[in-house]
Amino acid sequence: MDTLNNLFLIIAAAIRGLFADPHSVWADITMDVVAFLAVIIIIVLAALVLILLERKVAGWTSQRPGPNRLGPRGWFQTIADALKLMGKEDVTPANADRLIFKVAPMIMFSLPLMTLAVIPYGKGMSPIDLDLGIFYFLAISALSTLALLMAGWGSNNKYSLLGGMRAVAQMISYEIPLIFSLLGVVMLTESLSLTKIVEAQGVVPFIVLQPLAFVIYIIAGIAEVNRAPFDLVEADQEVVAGPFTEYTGLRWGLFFLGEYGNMTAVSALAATVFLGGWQGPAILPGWIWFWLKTGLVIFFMMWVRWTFPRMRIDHLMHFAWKWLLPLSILNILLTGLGIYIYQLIPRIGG
Amino acid sequence: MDVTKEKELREAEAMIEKNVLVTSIDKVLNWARGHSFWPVTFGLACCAIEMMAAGGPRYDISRFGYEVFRASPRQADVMIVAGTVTRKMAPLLRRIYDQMPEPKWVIAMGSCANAGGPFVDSYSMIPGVDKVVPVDVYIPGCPPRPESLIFGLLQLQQKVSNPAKVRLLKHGK
Amino acid sequence: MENKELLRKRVDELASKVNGEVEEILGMLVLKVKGPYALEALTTAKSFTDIPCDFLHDLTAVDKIDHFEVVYQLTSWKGPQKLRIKAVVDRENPVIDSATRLWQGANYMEREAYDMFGIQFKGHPNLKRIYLWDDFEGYPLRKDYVTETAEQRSVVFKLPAE
Amino acid sequence: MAVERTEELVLNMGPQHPSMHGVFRMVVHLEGEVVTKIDPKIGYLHRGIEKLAESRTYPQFIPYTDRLDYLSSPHNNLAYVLAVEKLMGVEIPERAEYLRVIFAELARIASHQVMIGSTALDIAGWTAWSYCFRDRERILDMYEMTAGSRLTVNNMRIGGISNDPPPGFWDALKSFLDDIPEMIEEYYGIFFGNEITMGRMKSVGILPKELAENLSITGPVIRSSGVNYDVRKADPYGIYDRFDFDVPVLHGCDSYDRTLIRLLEIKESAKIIKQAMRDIPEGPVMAKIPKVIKPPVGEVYHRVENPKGELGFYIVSDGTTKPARLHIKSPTFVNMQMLPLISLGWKIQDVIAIFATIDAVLGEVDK
Repeated sequence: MDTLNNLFLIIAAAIRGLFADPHSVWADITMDVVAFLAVIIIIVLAALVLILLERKVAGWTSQRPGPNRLGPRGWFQTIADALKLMGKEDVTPANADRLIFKVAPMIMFSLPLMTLAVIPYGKGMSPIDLDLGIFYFLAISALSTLALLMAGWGSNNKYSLLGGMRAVAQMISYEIPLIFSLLGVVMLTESLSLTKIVEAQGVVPFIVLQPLAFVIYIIAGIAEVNRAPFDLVEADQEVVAGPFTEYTGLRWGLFFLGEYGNMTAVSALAATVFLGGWQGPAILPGWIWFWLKTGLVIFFMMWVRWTFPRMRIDHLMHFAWKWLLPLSILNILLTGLGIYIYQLIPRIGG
Repeated sequence: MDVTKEKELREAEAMIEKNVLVTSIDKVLNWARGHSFWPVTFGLACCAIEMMAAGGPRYDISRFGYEVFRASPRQADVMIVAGTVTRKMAPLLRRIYDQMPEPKWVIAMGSCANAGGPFVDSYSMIPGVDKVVPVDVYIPGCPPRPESLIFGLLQLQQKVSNPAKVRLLKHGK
Repeated sequence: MENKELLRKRVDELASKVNGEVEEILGMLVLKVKGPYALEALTTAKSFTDIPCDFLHDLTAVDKIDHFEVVYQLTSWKGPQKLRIKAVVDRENPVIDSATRLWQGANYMEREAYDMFGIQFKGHPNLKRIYLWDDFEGYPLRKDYVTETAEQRSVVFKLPAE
Repeated sequence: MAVERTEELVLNMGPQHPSMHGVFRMVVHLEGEVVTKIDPKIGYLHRGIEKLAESRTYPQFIPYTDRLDYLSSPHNNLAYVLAVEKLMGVEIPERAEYLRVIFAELARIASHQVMIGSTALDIAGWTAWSYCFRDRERILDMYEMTAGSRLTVNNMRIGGISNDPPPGFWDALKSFLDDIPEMIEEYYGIFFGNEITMGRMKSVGILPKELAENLSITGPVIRSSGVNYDVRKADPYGIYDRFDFDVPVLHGCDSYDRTLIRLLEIKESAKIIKQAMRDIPEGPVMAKIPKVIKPPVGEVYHRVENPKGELGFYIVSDGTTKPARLHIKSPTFVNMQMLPLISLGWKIQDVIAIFATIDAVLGEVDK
């Protein structure tokens, strides 16, 4: 059991063991490269599995089997899709702003790469253990607005522009409740480090102490990754494919990878901050617990997407500013009060 | 094109075919393409409803992975021309086709798209979509059943996955 | 049946005012007037006392070889009264007053009649071809329209510049 | 100092656009997300059916009517054959009358299911769409049992109906009718009862009663603006006067009511079919009519209540086997006129919803 639990740590130690001095600069550099590759593999694997899962969930909610012909139960379907996208012609519209048009997908793809690097996947298993984990995560994930706006502007297409503008309006509005909802947890743990937050959840996960914050986080998180009912950015029925309208083949694939990577990152953060991360009964290794919890959040997001209709842009704004924001501030207030009272109790008793 | 140039091109093509690396990548790509047709939503008339029904729970085109109807032609692989093509629509249809990235295919679904159908004598009709864009698979019927559409897509899959066989059938070599 | 007799009376009155003929075809009262009187007939019919024919549910034209007829099908939102008004329009110079000032809903129907027969509706807010493209030649539902052959038709016209 | 101003964005939606229900095109002028002007363009599916009718004999034209409003083809058949029968003065057998009512009402249910489903799809409610299509397949099965085709039913003939349904039909019909309350509950739960749907559609796109009357709008659209007008009641055709049913009228005048009224109509249609099933007599399904159909000189206008509104056929006969002029008054062609008038000032997303509630079928709009 321990072996399984520490599987990745053992692998890491083994790689370090290849060097004469396991703590030399070269060993550190090698480890960083390995961690980088691991994150890319996580994103690609997550996207491949999630896209298939998304199609399966879409099928199940509407009483269809979903993809099931290619490979066992259709598991190779996304591989075929990904290969096909690689083989497509690369079209750049004549009037596009070429540089911006080409850079946007790369930015979109690099964001989850950066955010997923600070997530603790298990005990001692964060690729980079930052003391400012949450802060860094939020700062980086806010950048996806930029990628979408660049795509929308650079395509020089009216639909793309509308979609890009919607992205800006929506994501900035939802960024604020998202950050505020995490503040409660930070107040409880008095730390911004994700590892410390997970360790603080050994007894009770923070979803019990911060239920309101969790709900706000999930709603704002769904909006943050542009999924239904907040998928106004790429609303098929209105703006065709939003900022992605003009993208083909691999570039569009990068956006797709980026989107699913972002979704994984947001769900992983939910699992880390509210659901106790890798903490769990010892029947399973910690990293499996982590992925189970993340998977649960992802499944919830998909379920919501295929069931709910899309919101209107002004309702979306009202909801963010008139409901989520006051509620998240209320949550901070309540948390502060709770902490104050909790600290008072021993003094009254004593 | 003059004859010598054409001959040179033919030889070059033969050389490329002999190149092992390219052909095996081609094989993989063709396999992938054949199993992942993303149609552009191009419902024109009655057949569009059957196309929608093919995506519905009873027939579920998603089993084959073809349910990803893309709104933007830029991300689509196959254009299912489902319905009557009028002279007013034809230039727009052509434009959508031009906007799709290579490799791309066209399926003519229903009698109207095949050859004008019952409306062929009318002043506003194009007698078949093949006058406007090259068609790979014709699906007869007015409108064809969803099963026919799925069969048509599978025929296209055969065609895409086995280019050599198709060349043999078409050109006899 | 009282309704019908009353309607007959009103229509007869109207007919004498606008020089029209009244006949009954398959249980339907038909008032046939000359083109210039059409608008007056419609206005009166719309505000018949007790039995207004205030619902225009169809407007079309018929090619009678030597003239066109613009046909209005009227009924009411409230009662069972039905009336058909036909306006005779000259074939060489097909002009008639538009009914859009009485019913906004006549807009598309008149555009359709214009598109198919080339009948000019005076006072129409936006008389343009509705089904066919702007540089289409001829009016297809006229009896003398000759449909082009399939070869001619399959030449795709150029895409209008946006 | 430079004067800053916002620029109007002219957006061309369609004819190939996912929410245009076919090949409708509209040029939308936008101020941000707010619509300031809409210019609808139609005709991308204009097939010249009226001209074709002049070179087809009367029975030959029946298949063309199927392809007008392809979501409820029995209604188009019905309107056409009733018009020709009126012109010829043919009486049809009782059993055929009842079968026609059953098929027409089944078509109404199927058409409304598509409408609810595609409206849901236009505001991205995928699941509601697939539920509607799942249930609609059962109606298509019944069509198939009788007529052999799924969409273009074409089983009405001048003088009756093509054939008696096979025995399995009645069981299928009965079990379908029994499931209707459950279906309605399901649609309500997944779509109409949803908070987001209500937010999207309630009090959006108000069509006032006076404007609706002035625009000659018909069908469920005008009935949801508070006008109680249904051809089945106002000017009964066939044997509709024998059935006991209500015409649902709503007073909200908004997109939500325009959609909800279809759900209520499904209930009423089921009621009519139940009564027809109970009362249907035995007997032949075709009247004795001449081999060559040659109506006398004359003209006729006949209208029926199509799921989308009032469908009329105006036929001018010159005594030959082919009509001299055949005009189709299609409901959604006329109803379409409300779109530019009532969607000004709404967001672009609302315009999509408003357009969906017209339930336009471009085959019928463009003819």
